[in-house]
Amino acid sequence: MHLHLSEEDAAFQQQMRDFFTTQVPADLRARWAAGGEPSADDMREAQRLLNAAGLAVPHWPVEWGGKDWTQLQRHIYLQEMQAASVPPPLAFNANMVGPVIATFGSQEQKERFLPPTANLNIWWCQGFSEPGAGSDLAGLQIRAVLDGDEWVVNGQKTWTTLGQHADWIFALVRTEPDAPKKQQGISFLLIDMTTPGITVRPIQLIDGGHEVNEVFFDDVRVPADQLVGERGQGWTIAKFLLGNERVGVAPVGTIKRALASAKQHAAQIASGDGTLLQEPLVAARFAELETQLAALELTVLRVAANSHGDKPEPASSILKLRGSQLQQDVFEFTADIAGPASLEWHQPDDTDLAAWTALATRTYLNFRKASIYGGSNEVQRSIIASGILGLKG
Amino acid sequence: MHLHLSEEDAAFQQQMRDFFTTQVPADLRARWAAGGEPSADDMREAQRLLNAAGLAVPHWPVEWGGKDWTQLQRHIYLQEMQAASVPPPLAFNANMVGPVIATFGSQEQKERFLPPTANLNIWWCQGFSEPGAGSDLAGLQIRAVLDGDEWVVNGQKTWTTLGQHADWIFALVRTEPDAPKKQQGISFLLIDMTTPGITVRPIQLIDGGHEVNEVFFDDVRVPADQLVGERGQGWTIAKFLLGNERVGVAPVGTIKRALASAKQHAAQIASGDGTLLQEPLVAARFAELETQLAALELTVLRVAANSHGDKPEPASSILKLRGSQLQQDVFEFTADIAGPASLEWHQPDDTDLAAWTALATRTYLNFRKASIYGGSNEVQRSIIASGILGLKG
Amino acid sequence: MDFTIDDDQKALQDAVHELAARHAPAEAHGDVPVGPAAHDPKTWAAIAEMGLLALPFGEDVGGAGASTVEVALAATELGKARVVTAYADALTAAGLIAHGGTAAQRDDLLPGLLDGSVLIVPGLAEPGRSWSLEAYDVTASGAAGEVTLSGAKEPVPYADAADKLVVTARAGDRTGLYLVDAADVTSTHVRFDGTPAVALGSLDDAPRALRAGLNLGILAVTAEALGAMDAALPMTVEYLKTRKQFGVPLAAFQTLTQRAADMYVSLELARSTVLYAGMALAADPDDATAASRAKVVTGQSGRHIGQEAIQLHGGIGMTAEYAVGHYTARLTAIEHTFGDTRWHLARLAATLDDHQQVDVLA
Amino acid sequence: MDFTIDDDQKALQDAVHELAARHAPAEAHGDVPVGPAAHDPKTWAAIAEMGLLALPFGEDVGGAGASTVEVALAATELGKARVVTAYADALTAAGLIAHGGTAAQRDDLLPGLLDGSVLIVPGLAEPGRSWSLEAYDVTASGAAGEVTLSGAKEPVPYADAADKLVVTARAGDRTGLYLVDAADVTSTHVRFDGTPAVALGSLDDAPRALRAGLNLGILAVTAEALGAMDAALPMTVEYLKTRKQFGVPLAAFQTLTQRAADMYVSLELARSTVLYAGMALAADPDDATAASRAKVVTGQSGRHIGQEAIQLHGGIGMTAEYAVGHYTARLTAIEHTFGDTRWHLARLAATLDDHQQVDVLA
Repeated sequence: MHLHLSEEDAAFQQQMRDFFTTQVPADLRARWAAGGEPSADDMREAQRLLNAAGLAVPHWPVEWGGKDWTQLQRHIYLQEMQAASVPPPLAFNANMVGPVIATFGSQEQKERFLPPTANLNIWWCQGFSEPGAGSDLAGLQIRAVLDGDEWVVNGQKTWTTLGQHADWIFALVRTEPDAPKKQQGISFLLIDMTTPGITVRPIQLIDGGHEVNEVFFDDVRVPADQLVGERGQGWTIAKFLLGNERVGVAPVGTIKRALASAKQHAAQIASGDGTLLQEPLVAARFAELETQLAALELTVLRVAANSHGDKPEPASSILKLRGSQLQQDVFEFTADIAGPASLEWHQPDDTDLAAWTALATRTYLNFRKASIYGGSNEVQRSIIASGILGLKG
Repeated sequence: MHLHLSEEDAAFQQQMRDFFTTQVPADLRARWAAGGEPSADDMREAQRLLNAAGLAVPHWPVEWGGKDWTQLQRHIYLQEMQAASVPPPLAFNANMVGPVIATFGSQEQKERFLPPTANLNIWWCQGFSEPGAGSDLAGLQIRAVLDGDEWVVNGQKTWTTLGQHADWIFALVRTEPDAPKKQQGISFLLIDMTTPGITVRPIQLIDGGHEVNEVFFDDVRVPADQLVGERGQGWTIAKFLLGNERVGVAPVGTIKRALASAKQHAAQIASGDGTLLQEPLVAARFAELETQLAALELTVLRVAANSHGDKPEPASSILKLRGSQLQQDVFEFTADIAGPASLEWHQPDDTDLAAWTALATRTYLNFRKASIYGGSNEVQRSIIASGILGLKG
Repeated sequence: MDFTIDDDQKALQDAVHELAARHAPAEAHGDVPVGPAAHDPKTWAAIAEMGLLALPFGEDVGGAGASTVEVALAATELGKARVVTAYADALTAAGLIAHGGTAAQRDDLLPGLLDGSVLIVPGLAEPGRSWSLEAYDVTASGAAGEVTLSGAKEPVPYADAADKLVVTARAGDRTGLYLVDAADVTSTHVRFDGTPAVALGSLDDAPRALRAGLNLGILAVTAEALGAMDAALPMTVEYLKTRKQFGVPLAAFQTLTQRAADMYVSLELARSTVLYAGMALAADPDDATAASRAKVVTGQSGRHIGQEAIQLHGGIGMTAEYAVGHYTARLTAIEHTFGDTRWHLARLAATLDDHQQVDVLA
Repeated sequence: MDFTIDDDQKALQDAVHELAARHAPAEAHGDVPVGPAAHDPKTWAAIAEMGLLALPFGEDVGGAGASTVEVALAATELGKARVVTAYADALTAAGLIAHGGTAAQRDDLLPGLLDGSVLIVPGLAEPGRSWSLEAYDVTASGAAGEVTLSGAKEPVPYADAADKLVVTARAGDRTGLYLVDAADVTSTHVRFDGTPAVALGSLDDAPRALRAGLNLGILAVTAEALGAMDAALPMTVEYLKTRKQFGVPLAAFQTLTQRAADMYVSLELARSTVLYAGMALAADPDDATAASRAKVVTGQSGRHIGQEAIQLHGGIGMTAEYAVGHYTARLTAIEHTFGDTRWHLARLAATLDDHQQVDVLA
């Protein structure tokens, strides 16, 4: 066991820190740090800067722009990126469809899609969930019927995050309705969002934002060469995609930044003759959250250190679960710190309130999603119970 | 809605308070308040004092010593008894077998058993649980076979609380092994503990005490007139017994006394230049527990006020669940207040430590039972989910 | 003690239930308002016309001569239906005036406030400061009759719709209550710059008036919170019964139904505490312990139920088209109104020495 | 940072595992010891002989020249097997002497303490006082060479078995460390009444020595707690798999398996934090932040796992014949040893201004 980074990793850390803090414009990072609805333009600019430096898709095959990094280096890269408030490469591109095409796609698909995916020239969105199939993906209904060399797609997807910005969607569709098991009838299709018959309807969330959408498919014709892998292989691909990213799934750097900001804010809010940070119950809660965050980060590092190739450290299963809980706790506490100021969601022009207070409740409410999306916490617990503890319940 | 007790109820409250605080000896009550393993002699003395005053079995039929009290009066009675640290009438007698005999027993059984049961001349214990049947009573194995005018009982019971003091046991036994449903084959037997073939083995608990026992039956012969109700009616009687006592199931008075003691203790423990009670986190925790206790007591009162006859207020289901949680929280906090002194379970003769500190951890550990025995909290939640919310899960 | 609702109270509940149903936010496919509710004159007029503002006040000042129990029952119905208005704010202002104003001020201000013709709301929060009943950065100066205020109050909910404000300001080393005109106020940001004001009653009476006014506001918001929880739980239960996942209803998943049971516990504890606060404040408007306890219990229950209601719904619970997230948002706002759980715990902690044990049965 | 266990460390784990298995409490039908463990000379000799006391100290004072990482690994194995000894106490005393003593005192005392021939334990707690590193009621007086102590320390675990004690005492307005003979001490109650003592090092060095000594004790008890949790969870999982209720294994009840998953989360967070504390104290014995964080995380995880382990077992978990309740009892004792969660949170809270954000990767 070693407390310190190796010389090589320390140098790597410095290199990442330098890049993120000097090569990504400060105003862009400040906008990202402020929170609220993300700017698509900022996300594009950031990903292209990273891609130009070879830092957008480090976990892809080297041939397609990846780096042969250790798990620890990947952690450091993410950590420094989050600490510097650099928008991360779009997850749908970098972590989802990219690795899928690199692993299951034809050579032609790789050449056609991977470079623009890495550079965010194609903005991808995810077409997995349906109104009747959330955590239970095998129950999906959307159908694709082969007609000549085109698939004709009919049905609906939902919870399509940032679909309003998307150029393409990768979707699970039912191509073999007669397959003996529901899972066997599903295929993985790439679909241009400008194809006639596609309608996107934004869904408003309780914080007022519009980050998710319904996507309707009405006789949408998709060229057959946009099916990835084999017909009926969609379930395998989906499992690959969902299980792909185990390390780095806890947004430690983001939580850390949020908690540090909250502490800074609490030190600036007057309370009696002192500050809110000096109130014993507030201070103790900060100490507790910092302690719990340290425990989470140490677990991430332990997982990174002990994961080799395809054999992740079992503890990796707790990262999504605990990461979402802690992130929610920090945003809940931030809203408490904002206090009465949190009641105002749109401050008047001549306000005396700090700008962050207007976002505090909305961010808290928005991040209730963190324990629902991407495999709910109930699903995470089931994975731990059955996969690690051997409790098939 | 009325904040205050009616004049009549206020007078009743005063009457109860006077009785408990003046007619039950102070030294007996002090021993009970100190906690630890209960003294059987003190329990007998207290119950006989109460019985002499007609206060041991107020919820029994008037004919057998009961009172025609309202639910609110029953609450006040319990509350004042607990507040004065009077040992309550033995639950196995007053709340369990007594009402069963009064409801299902023959006239002869009533005359034979009810008076000594009320006066604790018979100390009853409960023979329900078995090693293979805890929450799942229908699975019980112990068998009784009719031989002439005697039942011959073979098998084992466990978790028999205070069985070491018991004169008699009331037991669920399987008399009809061929009944179409498991529940239909069970009968309710009254058994003299001095009958040959009965062995009691005390079970040590993690606090070192011996309040529960295993009871073994080896060809134990029980006169047939000690079967209560009909053959095969045991399941119905057991459900009656377990569902009998809905109000008063949260030991509010006991929790209140424990919390008040903890506060008094915290005010006597030095901490820095002040006391432990002045530490902000300790004080806030007291405020929180007092608030939660008030909420529980108010709920008990609301249930009492809104329960009429056989139709209990639905909220009554939460009393056992919340009562056990809060009791456990208070004892957990008491051990924290004892702090380093809690490490000593047996103080030396010349100790400078307060006597209560030696019991703090043991009481905390002992009361982990509160969420297990008498219907575990998981069972309570299932009752709420299915019985009140209509969620058959 | 008796929690039974009598016939008059039942009739009031029913009437408010119907009023609330008429003025509840419409279900809509597409965007709906989120966040703090704007003042809606129609809803406000209906509330005033039914006499809901007048409930806890004596007939001598235009009140209905009912009590704070009725306030709790009415606000619960409003909360169930998601009718968010200045009800708690106006009641707080009325409480400040009733307990802090001179006889002339009571006679002058209360009738209009209680019949809905004049909207007065309190301005207590100061920007850059945590919640407090003390004023720090808004100061009052000048002799009686010539008082002026300086500094800022923000946010002051409904200040833009109000006719007058009653605000706290520092006078020397004490905190006083002051009436100011709000005709020119156009937002929740209220800046004073030598602004003329009238002292409400005396500095000596201000602390008690503040406690009593706050108690009334707390009762209204905690009762509203109770209503929100009382609606969010059945919605969640219904969803578990009807929504299928993996081919079976969600209610087949024991981990979800056991959590619904815990939500029920939280709800019923909150109900007892809020109704008790209604009774306690009817007997003693100054009973800050009852109010703080109601705020703590609804704060903890509200967070628990609000968060679990969304979690047990899953994605649909996050959407503005579906009511459950709005309840959670409102419960969150109430937590940050009139002092949060931490503030009230600290206030209760300061009174631990006053009593040996909890006593609610008197 | 690297959590990988190397071959030497693996060998140490295996050796301690075997030692612990030999000295673990026997399974018994009937009564067994509960509560604080008495000193067992045989177990103690085995621990000393294996060099476990010497692990974190330099070879110049009879140490093994290993590190606090090895202490964590060893204590975890002892905790798993329920081998409760004076290990943490003796290490604390050794830490106090190593960081606070003069060179002569180190040379004089440490070799015997580390080879097990002389038992020295710390006396820090004072009766009627909450946990503190400051002494209040035990006072030191007299010039160097003639120091005497007055007052009481209690409880002092293992004082009855100890040869010497190292205790805190108030000297003027400061807290110093003092060595006293324990030959006549027969219980955990230690009373001084003009008792001759020797100052350990100087008053200036005492605060840092106290921190460093406490850090070492905390590391040992938190690692032991980790071991207890690491044993209690698999026992619980096994019980859920095998125990049937209503005709099916308990593992069929999702509400129980989801709670077992949460226990696993608590366990793994504790593991990371304790191992990190081992590494951090190897680099800086004075790193109170790492120690306090380990105490807080094991405190919260230990309470969670201890309580749930009993609850998920049901009645059998309450019995002394079954190990799971003993783990819970031991976790409870550890929570109240060397400062509880609240005390360590307050200590951490006092350092919030020292850093902008949490940083563990250096």
